[in-house]
Amino acid sequence: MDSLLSATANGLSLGALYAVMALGFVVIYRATGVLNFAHGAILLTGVYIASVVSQAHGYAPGALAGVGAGATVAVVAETVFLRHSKTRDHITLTILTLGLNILLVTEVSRRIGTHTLPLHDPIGNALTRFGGLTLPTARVLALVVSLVVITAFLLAFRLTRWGLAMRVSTADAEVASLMGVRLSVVSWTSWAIGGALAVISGLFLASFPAPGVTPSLADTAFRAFPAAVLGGLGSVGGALVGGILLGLAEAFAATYEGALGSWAHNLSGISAWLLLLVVLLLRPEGLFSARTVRRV
Amino acid sequence: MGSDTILEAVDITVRFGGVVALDAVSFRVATGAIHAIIGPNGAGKSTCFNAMTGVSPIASGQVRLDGERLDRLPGRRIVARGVARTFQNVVLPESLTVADALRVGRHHRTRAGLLATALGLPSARSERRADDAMVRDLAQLLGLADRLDDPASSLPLGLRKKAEIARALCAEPRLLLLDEPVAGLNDAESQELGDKIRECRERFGLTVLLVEHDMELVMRVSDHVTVLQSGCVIADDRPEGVQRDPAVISAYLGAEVTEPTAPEREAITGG
Amino acid sequence: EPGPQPSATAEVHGGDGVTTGPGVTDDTITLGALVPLSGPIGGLGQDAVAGVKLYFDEVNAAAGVCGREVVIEARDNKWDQQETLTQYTGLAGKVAAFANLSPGDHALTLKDRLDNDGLAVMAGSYDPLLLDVHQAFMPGSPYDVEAVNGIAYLIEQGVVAKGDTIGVIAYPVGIGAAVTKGVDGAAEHFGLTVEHTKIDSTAPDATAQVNALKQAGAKVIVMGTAGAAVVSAASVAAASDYRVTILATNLLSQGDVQGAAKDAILNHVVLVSNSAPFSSRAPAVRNLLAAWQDQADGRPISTPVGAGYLLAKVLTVALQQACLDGDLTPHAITAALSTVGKIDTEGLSVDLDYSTPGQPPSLETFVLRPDADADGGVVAVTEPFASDAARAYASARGYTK
Amino acid sequence: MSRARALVAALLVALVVAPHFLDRFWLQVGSLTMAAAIAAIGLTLLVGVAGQISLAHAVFVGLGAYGYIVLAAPSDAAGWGLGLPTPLAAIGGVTLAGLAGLAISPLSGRVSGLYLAVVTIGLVFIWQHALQEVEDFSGGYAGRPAPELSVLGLSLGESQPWHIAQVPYGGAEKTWLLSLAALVCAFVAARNIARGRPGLALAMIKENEIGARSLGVDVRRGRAAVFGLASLYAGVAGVLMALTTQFVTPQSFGFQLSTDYLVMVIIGGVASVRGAVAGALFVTVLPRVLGQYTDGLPFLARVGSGGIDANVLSVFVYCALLLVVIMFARGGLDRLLGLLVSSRRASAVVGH
Amino acid sequence: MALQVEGLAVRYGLAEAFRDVSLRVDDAQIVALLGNNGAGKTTLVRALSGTLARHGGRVVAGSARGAGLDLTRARADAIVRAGVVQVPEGRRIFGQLSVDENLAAGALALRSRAEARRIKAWVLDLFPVLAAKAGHPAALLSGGEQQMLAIGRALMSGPRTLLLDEPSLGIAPLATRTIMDTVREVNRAGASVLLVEQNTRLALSVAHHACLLHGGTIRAEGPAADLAASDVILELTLGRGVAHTATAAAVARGGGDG
Ligand SMILES: Nc1ncnc2c1ncn2[C@@H]1O[C@H](COP(=O)(O)OP(=O)(O)OP(=O)(O)O)[C@@H](O)[C@H]1O
Ligand SMILES: Nc1ncnc2c1ncn2[C@@H]1O[C@H](COP(=O)(O)OP(=O)(O)OP(=O)(O)O)[C@@H](O)[C@H]1O
Ligand SMILES: [Mg+2]
Ligand SMILES: [Mg+2]
Repeated sequence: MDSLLSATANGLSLGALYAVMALGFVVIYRATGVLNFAHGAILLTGVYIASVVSQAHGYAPGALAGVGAGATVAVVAETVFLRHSKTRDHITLTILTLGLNILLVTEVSRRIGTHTLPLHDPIGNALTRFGGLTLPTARVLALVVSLVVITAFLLAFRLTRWGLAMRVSTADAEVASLMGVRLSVVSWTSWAIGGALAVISGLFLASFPAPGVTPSLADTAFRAFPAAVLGGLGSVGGALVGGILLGLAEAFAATYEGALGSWAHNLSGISAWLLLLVVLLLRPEGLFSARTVRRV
Repeated sequence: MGSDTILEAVDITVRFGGVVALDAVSFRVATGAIHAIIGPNGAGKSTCFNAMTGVSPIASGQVRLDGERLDRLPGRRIVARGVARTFQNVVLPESLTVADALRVGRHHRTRAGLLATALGLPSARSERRADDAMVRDLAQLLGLADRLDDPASSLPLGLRKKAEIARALCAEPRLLLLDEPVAGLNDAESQELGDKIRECRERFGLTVLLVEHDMELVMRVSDHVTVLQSGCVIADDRPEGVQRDPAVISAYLGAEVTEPTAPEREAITGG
Repeated sequence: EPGPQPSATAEVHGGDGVTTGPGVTDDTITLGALVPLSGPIGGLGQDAVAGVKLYFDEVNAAAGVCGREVVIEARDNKWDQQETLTQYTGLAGKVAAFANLSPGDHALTLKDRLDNDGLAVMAGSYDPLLLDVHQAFMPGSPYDVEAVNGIAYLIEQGVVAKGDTIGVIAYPVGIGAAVTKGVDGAAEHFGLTVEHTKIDSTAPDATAQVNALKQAGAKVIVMGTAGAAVVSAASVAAASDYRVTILATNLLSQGDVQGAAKDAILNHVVLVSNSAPFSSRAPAVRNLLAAWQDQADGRPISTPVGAGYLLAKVLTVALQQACLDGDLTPHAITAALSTVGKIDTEGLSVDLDYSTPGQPPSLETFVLRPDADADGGVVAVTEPFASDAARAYASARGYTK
Repeated sequence: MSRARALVAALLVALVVAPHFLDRFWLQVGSLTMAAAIAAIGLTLLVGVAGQISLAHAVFVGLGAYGYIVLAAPSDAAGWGLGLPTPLAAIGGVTLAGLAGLAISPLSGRVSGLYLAVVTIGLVFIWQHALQEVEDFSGGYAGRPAPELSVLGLSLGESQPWHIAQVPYGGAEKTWLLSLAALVCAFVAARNIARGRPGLALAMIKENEIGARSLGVDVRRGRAAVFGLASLYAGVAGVLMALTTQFVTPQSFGFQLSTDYLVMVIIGGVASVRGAVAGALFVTVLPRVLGQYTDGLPFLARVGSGGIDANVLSVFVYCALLLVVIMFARGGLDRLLGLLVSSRRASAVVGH
Repeated sequence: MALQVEGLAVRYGLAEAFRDVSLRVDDAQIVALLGNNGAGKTTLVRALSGTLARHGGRVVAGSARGAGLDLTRARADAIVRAGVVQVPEGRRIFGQLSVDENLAAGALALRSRAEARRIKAWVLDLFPVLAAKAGHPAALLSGGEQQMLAIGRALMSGPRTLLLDEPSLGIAPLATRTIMDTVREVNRAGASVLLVEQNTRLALSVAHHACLLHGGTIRAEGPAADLAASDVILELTLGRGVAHTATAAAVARGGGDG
């Protein structure tokens, strides 16, 4: 029972982080139709900057600088590369982000080298107790921050026109501009937000219980892909549920794979993908996206 | 049902969720006729086409082509029975040239599979040559001949509509369903296309089922008109009769619309 | 004078009467290095090559080997086996031996080629599978033996005893598979129960695994992973009041030990290693550290640097022997390594002996503990030793040494 | 188009005689490139012509490679095997990949667009997981050697070198020629298909499924066929890869490889067979050329110093070129090739 | 002046769409733009709404001004926010969005929510079917219903100059009159309209002024009533009587300045 509880708590907090990361993908996808493969690189860059700045000025300025850097890098990617591309084809632009990813990861990894850079976060492995359950404060904080960020988003989508502008921009950019939507603004704001979200999740991933900033953080972003798609790329709430489901799936698989016998050997590594496969077979556009309708 | 009836709709009903798009609609199309279906927007005309070509499943009723039930066949088998159509919102693959877009119309008339095509077998090649000839021929007929090598996406709307008709004709149908073929053409052009449609009927021995809001065209070319409103047939008659039908006038035509005056018609068609 | 085995490339006599093959001229000996030099793991290869060069700079400054300057030709394998295979093809006719292959287990994919070309490969890995590749040389005892020695040490210290449960958190392959084997062997020897868990190399943390082992009541967790997962496991253990000893191969960086997880690491982690810590007083280690500080402008030293340096030293011994034998062809260099017998590493690592192909060069291990103030972040707790358990394990697995 | 014809003929002749002049490294890179080109052509049919983005291509390449090995190798310490005659095994490997493609194809009928792209990423991870688990077949993490191909006693590998005009033709040379022959066949077949009846039907499916049905196209079969076909191409590439490197490991058929193929297809210019080959050349050869020839630049840091050395620089240059092609060459490399081959086409370009 | 086009020439790649087009739309005026299939009407509308580049076209000569902007340079969204709004050819509704959301998208350029509500009530009153199908995905509407949605969506931003590209496309005869009445109503409220129409008679019946685009340039223009009376349009569009078009055009131009 205790293991079930702790697996759930662990899965929830991990899942919330995935959700924030997935939300970053979804925001960019919804505004521009591009699946941002450079998400990991942006995350890594932001967290690296956070580490460098926090070295000199402490954690809070470092974290702010990191999030700012993530947003900046994303905006630069959008304004310099995507906007000036001759093609508007989403798939081609998606490949462009792959190129950016390699470029950034190469450079930031080179700067980091073999060493783990500390983040100097003040929380460390402090503990929080809820009734019988003891949880690392960092994890509780991750959960709280994620929920706040995601709720803020859901509200922004509902209550502002930005959400609608984003949707029409991907549906038909030309006609969106005929509705007075300034495509470039929609596009760069979403990239900025996507970049910032990547770094926010990265800051938590690089602090407790991780040792700090290492180049492998860039790979972690891949884990948010299935989360984003599971919920449905067209849906913000979907990112939340998708992230949490995957976090739980991963935590349970890791906790119980020993009990499941040899066929479940290292199942936790691919549990997310298996879950995704099953869900998409049943609901081809994710759990929460509306189905694409067509007629002639 | 006599042999002069090629297509027969018997009490067809189509529902989308709660919406009843067609409500027990019945009519017959005589072999060799140009038969128009008209009616207000949302009356169910396109749905009627969709029901006949296997796009929208029908809830009840039957569609018969020469007595054979079409409504149980998948769309791709229906075209093999000799039914080809165009779409109200043009469906042309943007990435293809006009010639290739027309050639797709030959799909069900040709056999070359993956292997034969990959190896460039003689059978595939001769098929291809025959297709090319036909495509050129029909492009010529519809005035697309000099745009065959252009990307389909660069055609102006009017030519896209014509390209769709040419593609449908490539399938060598017995029954041709045209959904608003002259929308987007001006008066003169639609007259011309009307003539083309008649010409095709003669030349290929077609029966044409036509949905159109251009009343001049409908009155001029059609032999028979069925009027739909809110999924029901409200009139089914020769054009002159329909035009005078008060129900049709109030639901669709509006009081003041009259047929073109004689001199006007002269001017338009003369020459 | 034909080489020991037929080789695809022609051999010639140098001006000094030494038979030479690919990569050797009258003035130079070219050695290959096949390591990741770019991308996320690029730093590891960069450091490995730096270590190799550091050593050969010294050798070259002191008249080189066999009167020849040693040159390193480094190629980027991007941590990808396919790329290793391809780049190997490019280097095979141009080098006399490989001074560093990282990750060392890529030698497995080169086995047939190496058999054919006779090239010696100094592998930056302790994967026991490498023992099957007779031209690949690991610079110490294999991971599984290391794990056995580590557990033997913990038994001796009374941390665990017969009947206790120990846990494993391991990658599914590579180091993880090797450590798992070692732990199973040791458990059998000491009468322990083992609880296995796996972790993915991209997994963000080890929370679930540690929780599962806590539930199972493990007193020791043996890690078959890289450093990040070790830190993660220690942090989780510390945060959940789980009094457990975490035994791991020393793949920690100084940053790990000095970072946020410092206390967790100091309280929980015991390390095993083939090489001496950089805090060692051995003159060879001090010398390495000094040489590094001279030219690294502030970059802290890392384990791959030490490994590269050691591999270069071992290869130099072989080259010198081959020179004495008058034959610097690849096969001869490989053969020389088995004729030199025990190689004294002057305290850089455990002593090495490559005389019997297929057997580990050593069964010895250092036990270390983290120390935030020490060079490299670790200090030695024991001198190198080979436990009885390790000897028994080795002979049971056919690694008799 | 006689200029184009002449260029193609010259290129073919050059490729046929190339083994006379290239060293083993470049021969191997060349063979790998040709294998990659074949895989990329297959993916172009799937992604470009039929509009289904798959990132699982590496899975089918891997099936081809492992299929060949398991069928050709005898059971031994390295793993389980059937020990069939190698040509049979090669055909078997290719067929296996094709069948697997057919088996997966219902997925592509249900899931589409970027969803398909992401699920297929999942397939890659699941496949790699499976490979590592069934060590008896895959050789596990350590991988498995590939037996050399021999047709009717004639070795196409390292043993029994041929001597052509005094130059010994060993494994690398023979594999080059084999790959070249396969590439030419693959190229011609794909071009015929893309421009022929099946290709047009697929283009119509991509544009509008309902419309395609009304034209008599069997959408489900078309989708399945193209997935199978693309996988067949991948299988050929896999067998060639195994023959070229003589060794395969599970890691080689991962996400990275899949994205590489997609990059080839996209920068080649979607739906262009010729472009796919150009893309393969770009992705496979360019980084190696850069890696080999940037060494001498004076401003570079020494390898091992952690600074920007030739290797890091070559990654930068490669990425930069990739970005430039994507950003500025609308229509991809195919378009650039078109300009090169025929000046007439250039003037007839219609913007879209 | 709402729109002033002077010597405009547009090309797609190297292919010319038209070479020398001049026309003006005065404040509160309805101008009909007529012409054959492929004459370049849509192209002209694209040039005025800043979307030409998206179709691979570019302005190679001449100028176009409207709402105080240089329309050949301004961004599409800026043009819309300045009050020049286009109903694009071929509907282009957002198929996956509901009818309501489509209308809301039309109001994105509008600052005031109250204003948006007021216009929406009016639009739904014009096209009751849009109210009946408010929650439906727009892709499922019938062709004519989609066209009504496209027009309604453009009206949502309260345009001061409206560019209508074939508004009657696919619309039933009775409903065409609703649309033309709407055009008059918008115009009476002070907006200018450039009306591209294939239905010549209908267009001339609502427009004050008309232009005929033919052979890459404006071949005839004048008060709508004059053009309706002359046979110049018939002759040009049927491709006959090229010999005396010059005179016809001159006649038309002579009497056509309002
Ligand atoms: N696939 C569908 N799903 C839901 N509703 C549909 C679907 N197809 C048609 N409808 C509805 O059915 C009704 C009839 O549509 P249909 O397209 O047949 O009209 P139409 O007579 O062709 O009109 P128009 O002249 O405007 O093209 C419409 O109200 C439409 O919204
Ligand atoms: N995207 C494009 N690329 C290339 N050429 C184009 C493109 N769009 C239009 N054209 C060409 O420009 C010319 C004018 O086309 P346009 O669409 O403006 O005509 P139109 O007058 O609107 O015709 P319609 O009445 O059929 O709508 C045509 O010859 C057409 O082929
Ligand atoms: Mg309709
Ligand atoms: Mg137009």
